Amino acid sequence: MSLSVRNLRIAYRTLRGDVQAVDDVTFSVADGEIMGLAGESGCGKSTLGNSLIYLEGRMRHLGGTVELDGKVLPISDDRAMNRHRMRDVSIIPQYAMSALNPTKKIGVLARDLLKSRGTKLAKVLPEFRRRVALVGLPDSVLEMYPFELSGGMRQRATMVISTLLNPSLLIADEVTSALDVSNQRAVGELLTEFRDRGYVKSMIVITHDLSILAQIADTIMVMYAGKLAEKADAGTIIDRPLHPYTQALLSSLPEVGVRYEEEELTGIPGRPPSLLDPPAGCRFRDRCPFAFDKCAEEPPFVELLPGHQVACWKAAQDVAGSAEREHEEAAR
Amino acid sequence: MSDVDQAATSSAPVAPGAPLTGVRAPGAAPVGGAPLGRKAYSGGRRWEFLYFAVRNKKLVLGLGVEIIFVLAAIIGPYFAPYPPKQFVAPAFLHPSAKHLFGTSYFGQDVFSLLLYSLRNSYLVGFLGAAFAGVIGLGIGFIAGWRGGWLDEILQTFTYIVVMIPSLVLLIVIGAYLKSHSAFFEGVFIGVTTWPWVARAVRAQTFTLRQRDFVDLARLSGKRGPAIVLKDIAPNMASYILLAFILLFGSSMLIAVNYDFLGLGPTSGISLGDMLNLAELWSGLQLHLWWWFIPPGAAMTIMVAALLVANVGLDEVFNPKLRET
Amino acid sequence: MSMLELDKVSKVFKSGTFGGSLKPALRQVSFGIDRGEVVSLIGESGSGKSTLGKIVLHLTPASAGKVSFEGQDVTEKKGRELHEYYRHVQGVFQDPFSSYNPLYKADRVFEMVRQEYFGGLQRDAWEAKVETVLETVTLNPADVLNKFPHQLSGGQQQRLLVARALLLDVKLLIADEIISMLDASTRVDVLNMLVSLKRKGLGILFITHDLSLGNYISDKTVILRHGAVVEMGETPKVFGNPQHRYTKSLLTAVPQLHKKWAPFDWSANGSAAPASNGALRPASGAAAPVAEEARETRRYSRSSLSPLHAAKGAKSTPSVGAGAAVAEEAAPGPRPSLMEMEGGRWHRRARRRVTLAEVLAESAPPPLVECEPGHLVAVEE
Amino acid sequence: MTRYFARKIGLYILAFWAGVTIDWAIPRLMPGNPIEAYLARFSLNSQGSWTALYKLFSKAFGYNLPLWDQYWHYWDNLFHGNLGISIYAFPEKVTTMVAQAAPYTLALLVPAIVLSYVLGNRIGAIAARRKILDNTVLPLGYLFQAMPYAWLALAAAFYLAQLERWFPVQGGSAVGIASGFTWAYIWGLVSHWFLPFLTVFLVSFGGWSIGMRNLVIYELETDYARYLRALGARSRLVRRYAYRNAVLPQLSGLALALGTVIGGNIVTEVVFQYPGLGHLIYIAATDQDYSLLQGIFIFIIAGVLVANFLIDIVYIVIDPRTRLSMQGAVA
Repeated sequence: MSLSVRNLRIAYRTLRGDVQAVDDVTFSVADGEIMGLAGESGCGKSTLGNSLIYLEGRMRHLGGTVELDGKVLPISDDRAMNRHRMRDVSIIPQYAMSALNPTKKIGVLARDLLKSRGTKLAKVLPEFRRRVALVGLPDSVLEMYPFELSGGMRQRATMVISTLLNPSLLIADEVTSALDVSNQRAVGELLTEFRDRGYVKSMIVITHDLSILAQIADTIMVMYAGKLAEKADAGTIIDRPLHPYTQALLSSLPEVGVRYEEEELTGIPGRPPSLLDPPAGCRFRDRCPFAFDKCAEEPPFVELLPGHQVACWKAAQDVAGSAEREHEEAAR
Repeated sequence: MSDVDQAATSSAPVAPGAPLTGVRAPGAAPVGGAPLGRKAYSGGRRWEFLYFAVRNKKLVLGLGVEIIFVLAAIIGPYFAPYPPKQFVAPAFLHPSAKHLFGTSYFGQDVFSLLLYSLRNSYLVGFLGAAFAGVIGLGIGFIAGWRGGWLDEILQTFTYIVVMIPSLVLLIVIGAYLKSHSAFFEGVFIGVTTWPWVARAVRAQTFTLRQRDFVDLARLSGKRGPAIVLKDIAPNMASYILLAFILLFGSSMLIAVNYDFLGLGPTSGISLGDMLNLAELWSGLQLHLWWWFIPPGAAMTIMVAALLVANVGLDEVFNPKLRET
Repeated sequence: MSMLELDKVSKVFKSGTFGGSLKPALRQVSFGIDRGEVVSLIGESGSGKSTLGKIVLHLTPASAGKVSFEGQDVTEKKGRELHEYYRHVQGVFQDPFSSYNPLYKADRVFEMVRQEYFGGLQRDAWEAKVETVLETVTLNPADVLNKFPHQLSGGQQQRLLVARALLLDVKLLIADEIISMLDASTRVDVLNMLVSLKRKGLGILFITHDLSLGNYISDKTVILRHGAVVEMGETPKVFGNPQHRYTKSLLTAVPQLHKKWAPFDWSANGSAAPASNGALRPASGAAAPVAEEARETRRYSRSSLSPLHAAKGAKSTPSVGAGAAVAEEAAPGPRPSLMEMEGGRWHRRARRRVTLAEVLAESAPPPLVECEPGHLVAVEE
Repeated sequence: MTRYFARKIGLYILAFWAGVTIDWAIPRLMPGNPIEAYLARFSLNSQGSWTALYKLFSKAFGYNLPLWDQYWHYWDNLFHGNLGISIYAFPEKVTTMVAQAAPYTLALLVPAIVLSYVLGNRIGAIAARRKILDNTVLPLGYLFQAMPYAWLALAAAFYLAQLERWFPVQGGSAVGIASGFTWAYIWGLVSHWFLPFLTVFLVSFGGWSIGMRNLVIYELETDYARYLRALGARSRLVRRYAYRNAVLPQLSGLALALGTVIGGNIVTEVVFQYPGLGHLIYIAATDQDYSLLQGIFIFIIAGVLVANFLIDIVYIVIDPRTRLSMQGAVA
């Protein structure tokens, strides 16, 4: 078990109060697993991802533990975390295109960063060059300044630097969002390639785009309003989602080939609740077509089917119902 | 103009080379506060500013001190114990209860002189800031909005004005002029200190011009000047306010320089003038410290209060600088 | 004659401090939009698609070519005429946040329209009108009026902007990436709203980089690459039977829910790429987009007077396929570019003397040929 | 790069031309006539001699020629290094006087500007992350910055020279010691130099330190700094990077601030009667020594231009963006 997060709670301080961006989240990521973390903007997915490596000034760790490869990550202790950063856990940030110091050559930046982590650039240089080539950057990129590269190239340089020390866990935060389709595909494939080659052991890919995850993720976890909604392997989430939110999200995605004349898709009415003062019970209740009185109670995030966790009373009922039917049928 | 300038203005929150060198002017946080745009939209912003304004110690302190001095300038002369320029007592009197700041070489009451002088300093500061502000905003808006060759010409012009040290120029002009007025002084300060405002305003106009709401205003049939006034300028309001404060402070300081060299208002009385006379009439050698220390100290406090208020305001407008 | 007609519209940007170098952003783009027709303009960043939208909206001038609306030339319009033009042609942009001046309430966008176009209208009549358009875009007046932009969701903001356009007697709407910044759950609703407007006779230019969205909504599709049309035609034909290598490459790159990315050999002839062993080499997969991007880097941009030549990063033979084969015959031989004629020292010349006309001629796009009725494809280089 | 320099140099030439033209135009635009004003100094009684002298001087100064010719002559003289003859120190050449005064001013300005810039930036950067410094140096910075040069100079002269007698009050070198390479003479130079230097230094120092502090705070919030921290870079590295990037806007600020510093320097020289250009121009102004005045003006403008040129070069060296984008590569 590579990563194991238990009851993690992270708050985000804003002018109007604390926002519970990550509320009692428990999940794990296995070795070699690419886990997709999906959800709408403001659902806490980026906060969750970032909290595993670097708590920024306004983020606060309220509780819960994070274990990586059996060791506890001291996520609330900035200094103690330093030892793990880049080596054990690393990140390709959302702002990857502007993450490189504009006045340093990319090679120099890598050298300085590695020095901070107690490694010499010379030691990893051949590997560095190999990876630079792998992501399709020219060899000379080490001698170039960020502004000499396009946004997509800068992002790839960041990818390479972030993974230079073969971290156990890589957090890729919205790495495909700002890209055109062909670059999206290239970056998506690079991520799996990085895993396949063992540059990173496991990965959390944060995105709002489920179709990208359908391509590259092994498992998908869906967040809604700071809580986990559903987690299962990618195929199951895409083909047999149990949570009404996941279902609605998927059915609102136009795919190539779908035309309005043939199939009019529908969105999800309403807006997610404010996290400043989240409602009790299931947070999706107000937008959910299946909501019933039980939903006033908060649904637990439990494994309803093998390897398929859901936080939904309705789904729990359905699964129990079909199990019962099966049972009855078997009994008959 | 050059990419150097652009790199500078776009990458950092400073309008470099504000006459008060390096004071943080308002900068990239142009657009209504936070440079990152989107985040600034969360929350009722105006009230938020007020909320932070009254809680900002620097702003309250700076503004408070400044208000005291402004009041002294406005009503002070009515309460001054003596007329400013007349012999009211023997010369060289040490500070005492009767003459708070003693008397000068000429037997003037230094305290009364000071009270009267504040007015001129504020007047010149205000005039200078107003003129520089108007010119800087005008040129900045035009250059940033129109772009193209007009921008090139205005930028070149701005550059030339920067290259010519204004005090030196005024000394040369002053040598030919028989008399000076506070008005002339203020205007002159104004017409020589606008470039950094123009540069910053231009850069920001340039950025704001590319925002979609400007296009939308055009699609609504609005014309250029209306868009600049209604859509672009208000988004720089905080910046303009901060710039004005800096200009105000720097104008007063420049005026002290001018007055000290005898280039100030011929008839008037000003803080710089007091320094000038004290220097000319050997105040230094005669150890008449009460003659030249108070005016300079007053000026220092006036300007420092402005600077501190400016920093406070800046923190109010720009969340990044707020202490956490 | 379509309602909106673009005739060889080109745009060349000046760059460098003295405007020394000229960069073609649009190259002789021609197509038309009719009433009640949605045309999606699809292209990746830097393809010039937004520039085209701005040209139609008269926000930026075209360097050459003609835009006509209902038979009238648009490019020269100004003053009153332009004012009238905006009565019929309106736009909505990508970033809803940026479309609102954060200092004012959101419905100021309505107020501006009233000031300019409905100055004489009674308050009551105006309010009724506003309510009608809000209904059209399925917004509840109480939810959106008298609010600041940040109090509205992205979807509400965009719909409000469409409603603003509808206040006018709008016949053509330029929708520039209007849903790319919205959350998945609200995207479709905005799309569906556009469909219902189209059904009422509105012509829409739907600019997007997202093929699935373009496919979903549009009647016609125009694929733009480096400022030139590579393929265009009726949407089902373009998507169902793509001819140009570039279109195909885009289509294979689109992530789909129920189908994994098909292997696509970017470097060679697209259509015939065999899925040799199924094991995709990301390195080569990445190579093609890199070649595209290289254009922007120092080394490459220096030698690229026109993107046309830079795009040659990958050596390609003309695509197979019935239409393209014909196209190949019709294609003129490659003309030497200025750069090639000058050898290594082209840039001096380019900076000093190349004129707009030269750049336009130099960057002329490959010709389009009809591969089936209602489906045009560019001859591949 | 060549293009960048060509453009910059073009601007310098333009600015120089503008400066010289203003210099030429001022006497001709001002109310009254410079020759009349000049003649007023002689307190002539007879109208006849006045007219005769008027004609003579008009001819001597070229005021009788058409304006265009006057302008042309002006440039011609300038190129021949001829700035005219001083009246105040007749018959000394203006160029000689400027050449004598300039070293004093340079000795004052160059160290003051460079040191205040370097130290101010350092201290400001440290203050950005140390609360103690932030609470001590910064308030001082604001205070120094708010001080009128004249007053700070007077206060320093009064306290450190007049009362404590640590330094001489006025002048540029010790009186009564022959100039030469002797310890006594050099010590005289240094001790006279120190207070004016201190004045100019302190005021600028305040500005730079405050500017730097704010810039570094800003830089520490940028994406690249966040990335460095997220990857566990040592805080020293993050700060070093932030400092490096913050120096750039400070440098363009330096170019803009030159005029102000020069102004302050003039006032300071006047207070200390330091024999530099500032003092000289003040004397020229009060004595209405027009050719001296105009000569100094041209010299100062040339100095500002040279300083700007140097700053430009440094900027190009430390900012790769200018260095490379100027090659026309990045549009």
